[in-house]
Amino acid sequence: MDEREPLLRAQGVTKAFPGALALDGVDFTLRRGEVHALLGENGAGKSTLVKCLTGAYRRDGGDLLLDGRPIDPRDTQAAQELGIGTVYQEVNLLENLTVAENLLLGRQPRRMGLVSPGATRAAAREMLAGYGLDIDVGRPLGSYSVAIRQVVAIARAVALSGKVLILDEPTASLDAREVEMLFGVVEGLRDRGLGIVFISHFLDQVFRICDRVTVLRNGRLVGTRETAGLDRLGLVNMMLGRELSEETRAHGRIDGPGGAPALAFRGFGRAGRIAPVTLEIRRGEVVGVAGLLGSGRTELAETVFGVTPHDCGTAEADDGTRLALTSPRAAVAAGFGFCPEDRKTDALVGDLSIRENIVLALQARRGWARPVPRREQAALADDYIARLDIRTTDAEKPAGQLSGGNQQKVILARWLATNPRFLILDEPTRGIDVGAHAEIIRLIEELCAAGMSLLVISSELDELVSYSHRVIVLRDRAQVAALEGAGITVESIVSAIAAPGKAAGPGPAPDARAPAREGAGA
Amino acid sequence: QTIGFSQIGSESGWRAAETTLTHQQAEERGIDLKFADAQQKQENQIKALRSFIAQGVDAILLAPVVATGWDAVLEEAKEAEIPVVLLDRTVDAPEDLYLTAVTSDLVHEGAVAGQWLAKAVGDEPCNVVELQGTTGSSPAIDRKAGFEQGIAGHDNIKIIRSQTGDFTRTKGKEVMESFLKAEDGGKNICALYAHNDDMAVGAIQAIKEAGLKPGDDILVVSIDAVPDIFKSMAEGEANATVELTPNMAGPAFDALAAYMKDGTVPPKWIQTESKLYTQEDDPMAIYEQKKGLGY
Amino acid sequence: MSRTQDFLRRILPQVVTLAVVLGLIAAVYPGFFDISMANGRLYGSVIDILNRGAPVALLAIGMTLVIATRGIDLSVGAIMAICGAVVAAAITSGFGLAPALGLALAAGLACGLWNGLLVVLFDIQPIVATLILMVAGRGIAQLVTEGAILTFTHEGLIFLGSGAIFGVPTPVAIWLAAGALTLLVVRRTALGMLIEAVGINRRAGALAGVGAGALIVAVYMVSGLCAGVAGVIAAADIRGADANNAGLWLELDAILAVVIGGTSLLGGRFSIAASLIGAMIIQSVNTGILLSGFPPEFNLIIKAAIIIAILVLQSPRLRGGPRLRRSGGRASPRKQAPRDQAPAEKKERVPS
Amino acid sequence: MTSRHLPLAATLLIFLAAYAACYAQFPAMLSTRVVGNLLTDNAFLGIVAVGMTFVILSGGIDLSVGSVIAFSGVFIAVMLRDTGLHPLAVFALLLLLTTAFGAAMGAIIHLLEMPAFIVTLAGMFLARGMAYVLSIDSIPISHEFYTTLQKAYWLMPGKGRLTLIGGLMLLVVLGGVLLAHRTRFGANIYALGGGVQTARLMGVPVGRTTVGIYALSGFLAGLGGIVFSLYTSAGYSLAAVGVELDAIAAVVIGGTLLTGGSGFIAGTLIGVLIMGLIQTYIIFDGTLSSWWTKIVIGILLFAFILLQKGLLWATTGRRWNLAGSG
Ligand SMILES: Nc1ncnc2c1ncn2[C@@H]1O[C@H](COP(=O)(O)OP(=O)(O)OP(=O)(O)O)[C@@H](O)[C@H]1O
Ligand SMILES: Nc1ncnc2c1ncn2[C@@H]1O[C@H](COP(=O)(O)OP(=O)(O)OP(=O)(O)O)[C@@H](O)[C@H]1O
Ligand SMILES: [Mg+2]
Ligand SMILES: [Mg+2]
Repeated sequence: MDEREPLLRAQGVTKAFPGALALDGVDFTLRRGEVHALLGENGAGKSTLVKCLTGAYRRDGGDLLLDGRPIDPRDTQAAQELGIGTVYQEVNLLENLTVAENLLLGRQPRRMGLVSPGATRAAAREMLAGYGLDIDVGRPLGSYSVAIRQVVAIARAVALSGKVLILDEPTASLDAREVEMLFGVVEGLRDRGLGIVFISHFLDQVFRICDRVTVLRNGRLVGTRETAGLDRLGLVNMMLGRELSEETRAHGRIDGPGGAPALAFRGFGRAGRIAPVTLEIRRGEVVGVAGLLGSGRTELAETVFGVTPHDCGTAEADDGTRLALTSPRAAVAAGFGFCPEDRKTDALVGDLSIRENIVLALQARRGWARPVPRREQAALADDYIARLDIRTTDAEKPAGQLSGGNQQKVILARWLATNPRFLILDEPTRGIDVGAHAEIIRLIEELCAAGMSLLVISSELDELVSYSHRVIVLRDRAQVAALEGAGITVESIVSAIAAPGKAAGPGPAPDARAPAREGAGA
Repeated sequence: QTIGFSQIGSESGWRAAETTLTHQQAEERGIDLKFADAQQKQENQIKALRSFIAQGVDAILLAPVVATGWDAVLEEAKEAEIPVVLLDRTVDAPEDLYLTAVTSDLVHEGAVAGQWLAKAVGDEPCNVVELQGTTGSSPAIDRKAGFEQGIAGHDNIKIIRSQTGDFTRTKGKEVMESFLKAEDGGKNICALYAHNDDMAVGAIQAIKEAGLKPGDDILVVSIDAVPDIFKSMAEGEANATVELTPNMAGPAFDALAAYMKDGTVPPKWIQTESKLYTQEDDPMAIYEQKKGLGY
Repeated sequence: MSRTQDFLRRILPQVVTLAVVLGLIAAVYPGFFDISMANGRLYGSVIDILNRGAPVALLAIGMTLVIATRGIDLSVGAIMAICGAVVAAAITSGFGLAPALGLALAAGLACGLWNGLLVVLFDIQPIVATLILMVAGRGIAQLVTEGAILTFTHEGLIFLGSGAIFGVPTPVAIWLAAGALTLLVVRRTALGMLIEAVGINRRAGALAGVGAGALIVAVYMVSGLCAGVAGVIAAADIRGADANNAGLWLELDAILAVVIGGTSLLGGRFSIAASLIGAMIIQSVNTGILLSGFPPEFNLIIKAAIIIAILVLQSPRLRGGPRLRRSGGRASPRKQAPRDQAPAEKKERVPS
Repeated sequence: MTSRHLPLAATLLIFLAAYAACYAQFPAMLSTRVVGNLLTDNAFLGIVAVGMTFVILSGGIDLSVGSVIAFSGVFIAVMLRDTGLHPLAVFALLLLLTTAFGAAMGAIIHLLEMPAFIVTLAGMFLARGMAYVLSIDSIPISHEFYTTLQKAYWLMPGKGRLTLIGGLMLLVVLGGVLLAHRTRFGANIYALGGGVQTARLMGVPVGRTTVGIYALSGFLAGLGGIVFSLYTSAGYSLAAVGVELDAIAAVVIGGTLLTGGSGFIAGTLIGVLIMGLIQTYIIFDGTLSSWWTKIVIGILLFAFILLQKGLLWATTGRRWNLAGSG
């Protein structure tokens, strides 16, 4: 072991869920002044370990020592009092409270017994100062974007962490600029001697900031290593227990299919959400969508799928028939599919079984009177559990009990089951481990080979590059560029995103975007 | 001349009839009647009285849902010099707070029913089952007390079971069914006393469905004299009922008219008659004349 | 694992509870289980329970579906009154039985449609949306009967209330049939799953192409229809429409039945069979109280005590069974709590 | 004024408009008498509605308040009749009881994870049952202290009275506003309404808060009972039937979401006044039959809720809403 007395030590932590041994005697040590990566496939047990450390779950076995003294946080409040601050995997803040209230909940400054809103807001602004986003802390959190919420969650956790800061996939919905900013903060804390636990599926981020890594697999400890002198492939092997051949392209795919467009959107848009876009997609073509946070990618997707019906323009199928995309129902009928960005609220039906979640869309399209036979359902479920390698004990497990990444796969399976002609993926690889990441990219290529057209939104540019035939770039909720085959490179996309108008400042400032969602909190 | 009328609600056929008659009486006298239905809530009645006072009506008719709790608002009426007449139930407030009360004597009604039963059974032993009104309501309490007075001294008459039927037919039937079960198929039961006719009508059906003959196997006596009970009497299924006249407004208006004309102060209590009807009084005829009254 | 097994496991706690309650009553009142034949009709306390429980049972069928969509229907009592009034008015004004029943049930459907539209179209919270009809409905019913009790003598109609089919009281036959039918429709088609999906996460359901709006309206209409049938039975039972008291406060009993049946008020997984058993449990308690011969002022306390006992026994903390409550406060699914914790949380807190 | 305050503004606007409309039809409606009555007659409702608001803000519901009012009345009456205790002592005792009662319900809801709707429904039966057991017939309260309290009012110009209980209600509302927006407890209540699991992860003491909320509701229901007993100077076990529904309606009309997490105490006051206004209007009209009364109340309820929605949609622009408000 090491000479330095560890800050936080977990020994033989065990945690069982009905039908799943999530943690099996895991040891974990965190030193002062280190950033320690916690890695593993989806469902490896990372979040569960974190929740056991912070008392969100009662562990079934194992000891926790903080500064060598045994601790046993009964609930997250106790953990906070011990100086352990945490950002959980799904942003755990309250959208009905204001940003300030979220930041200071439980610690509001008081004047003669009464909480003083003014002082609270001031304190909140102070807390956010270091994060380069000055938003109106008096507005409900719900009116801000995923990214902004993520940063707020981090700020709260940092403020609470006297000794230990735990970040469970904090960068999942952040873009490069915000990630850099976050790392700045983390390094600051490290230098102040805090111990930081960092969970992520972005390996380059891990190499960029972490001193050591601990890898879990199927709830067991695989090992702990110094990051220095560890190479990417070796790390991946530790995580997956197998080789993984990642071939990445330098530029987009040139083998773009020819022929008439299968779908044509003309001047298609919705006032206030996305400026009219004209877009033609051929069978078997992958069109990527790039842009900064809040650039309107999700709006584009939602408008195409009829979630927020378009108010201008038309959509035509190859046979010239007009498609009425007035509602998701209509879109599904037209053979569309849509994996939303925010799977928790927009896609997952937590209490239904994996099987039911997978057949849901198919069933909806067939109508209630023609149920998918139970046997067929089971077959479908098992098939996709195998194909997407969804980690679960069986198909009847409530989907809500799956780990983040596996939930994502279930949603994907839901739409594949309907084999749509046109599939929209909004951040399909968000929160997905390297193995599954490769899986999904392979899948995307398979699908378009099989003649399906895809519209893929992603913040990971090299990923976009590697599977897109074409990429359209959005800024301020309008299309600003379209790149083709060889013209698609990370650099070209970045420059397109940042092209003229960039003068307006370093990317659309959050507060500038804020009004975009006026009233959304109500 | 404007008169405000705060009615309890329309929870039973009898009350509906009282409301109808009050409107009729007012019309005959050319009175502009302001009607407020309190949905069985005292607070609403108090609100109504207050609003009447605020509107400055000439007089107020009040059918109090409960005896207590009127002092304050009656005080206000008095200060505003608005005479208040109580209908069909009295209140326990100082007498000077209201002009008069036109009511029947609930206890007396029960007593009449009791005496009838005592006479009917002579000195054979008789087990009575009782269907009470809504628990806690003054008619339920008084009619129970009255009946017990009525049968006092007749040790052959015993009340063996007493449950609430909430003044409704449904509950009356349901409760009677369980009475019949509990008293081995009704063989122990010699008479039924119901605090109102509606419950009796329900109970009669229960008795029939149990294969017994109401009116013979089990005597049925109840209170109110609503039309349907006379139908049952005509068919020999009910034996007696005590009338509670729905025309309380008539006497009230007369008293008010006199008072306003030359200040003749009416007696504090204008008691309406509690008439006993049995199968002898040609029930069908009474049914015919009553069924128009909006019961 | 077979579906019948799942089914039995699902309703087991309710069955046990019912058995216990019946046992208790039998202890207080020996003759409880005797059943005899009296003028062509089964006769006995148990039959009374089945018979008297009919309205609540029927209401519980519709209420279960409504609650499964995260809704609630406070208006069923009032709808009972309306439909009872309509059928009585129709019969007394010379309609035949069929058209009279048709009118009444149509009224029920219309009421349900109204509720559904308020919830879906105007996006009014179910409890308030249905509160409106709860208040106004009785008024409408009285408007039909003009405050009086509309008595009728039409034998056919009366048969629905106090007749018997092969000795089985008609109301019992009706609610059993209705229950079986609904159960079949819901489980043999995809309706059940779609309803549950919408109830758990309406937005996700809609995004998956489920016609959530139509589904919810339909569910409220079913509830209205069930209430309509219940209203007709209640009226037929007393040979008259009592607009003021028919179905008074029955909505609470119906909701209680659903919850005792283990369906969460937060929507989602539901079981009609369990709700029906729940209804019978409640009726057993009521009948038991009547048989026990306590003075009426104790009725409520006894009822409350028994209910609390039942719920405590069924509570997820003491029994790993159906959860009555899930991670709370899911106003808009956007504010949904991380679902993957809810079940674990429950597990966590079981004292070991 | 952020988007959060819109419902409040909308409600206020509607109330004023409605009052103006009533005034146009019955000029007498503007008299201080009517205003005074509006406060006095709805004092008990207002007080329990404040408690109900807290419960609903936390995503729960409390059906027991009506019965608790009845119980309180009977309890006070019996105590004053059978014991020599001074009313104030009885009040203290009662508030202790009802607060404990509420706390107990909160504890069951939290510990046994049972739905508030059902637990408080049982509470509703229990409380009224207790009232019956104490006494089924109504008991007058004739303690001189009561008369002095009832005599304590400020005669406004125009013979309208601002009574003690009316004032008390306003005080309770004021206290409620402070509690909701100026204390950590208040913030925690909103947090629970936002999502119990999330609140728990953020370190909100869920158990303590839940118990606190229902205890508070119980306390205010007891206070409402005291006010009601002052209002009627009697205890009656059948009193205040269905008041819980009135309270819920008032809270919702006041712009609070039944699903919890968003709403205002002040809005509830307006909601209560709107309910009172409906009653007053119907009485002033005085031509409605029993059944039309019910129907019109329903229609007016509907109208108010619809107006509110309309105003909100008009101001925020109707957002496409697949989720519904639950
Ligand atoms: N509430 C729960 N009930 C039952 N099983 C659960 C629950 N939560 C997690 N699990 C199981 O525990 C295992 C670990 O889950 P966990 O969320 O810790 O994975 P993870 O490492 O965080 O994955 P990801 O990278 O996708 O977040 C998974 O197999 C999951 O199915
Ligand atoms: N400035 C903003 N204020 C509030 N909400 C925003 C803002 N920008 C975006 N959002 C919301 O956050 C979500 C994601 O942002 P949006 O869809 O506009 O851009 P995007 O490119 O899809 O960003 P993301 O990378 O998060 O998908 C959407 O629901 C959007 O409505
Ligand atoms: Mg995780
Ligand atoms: Mg997006």
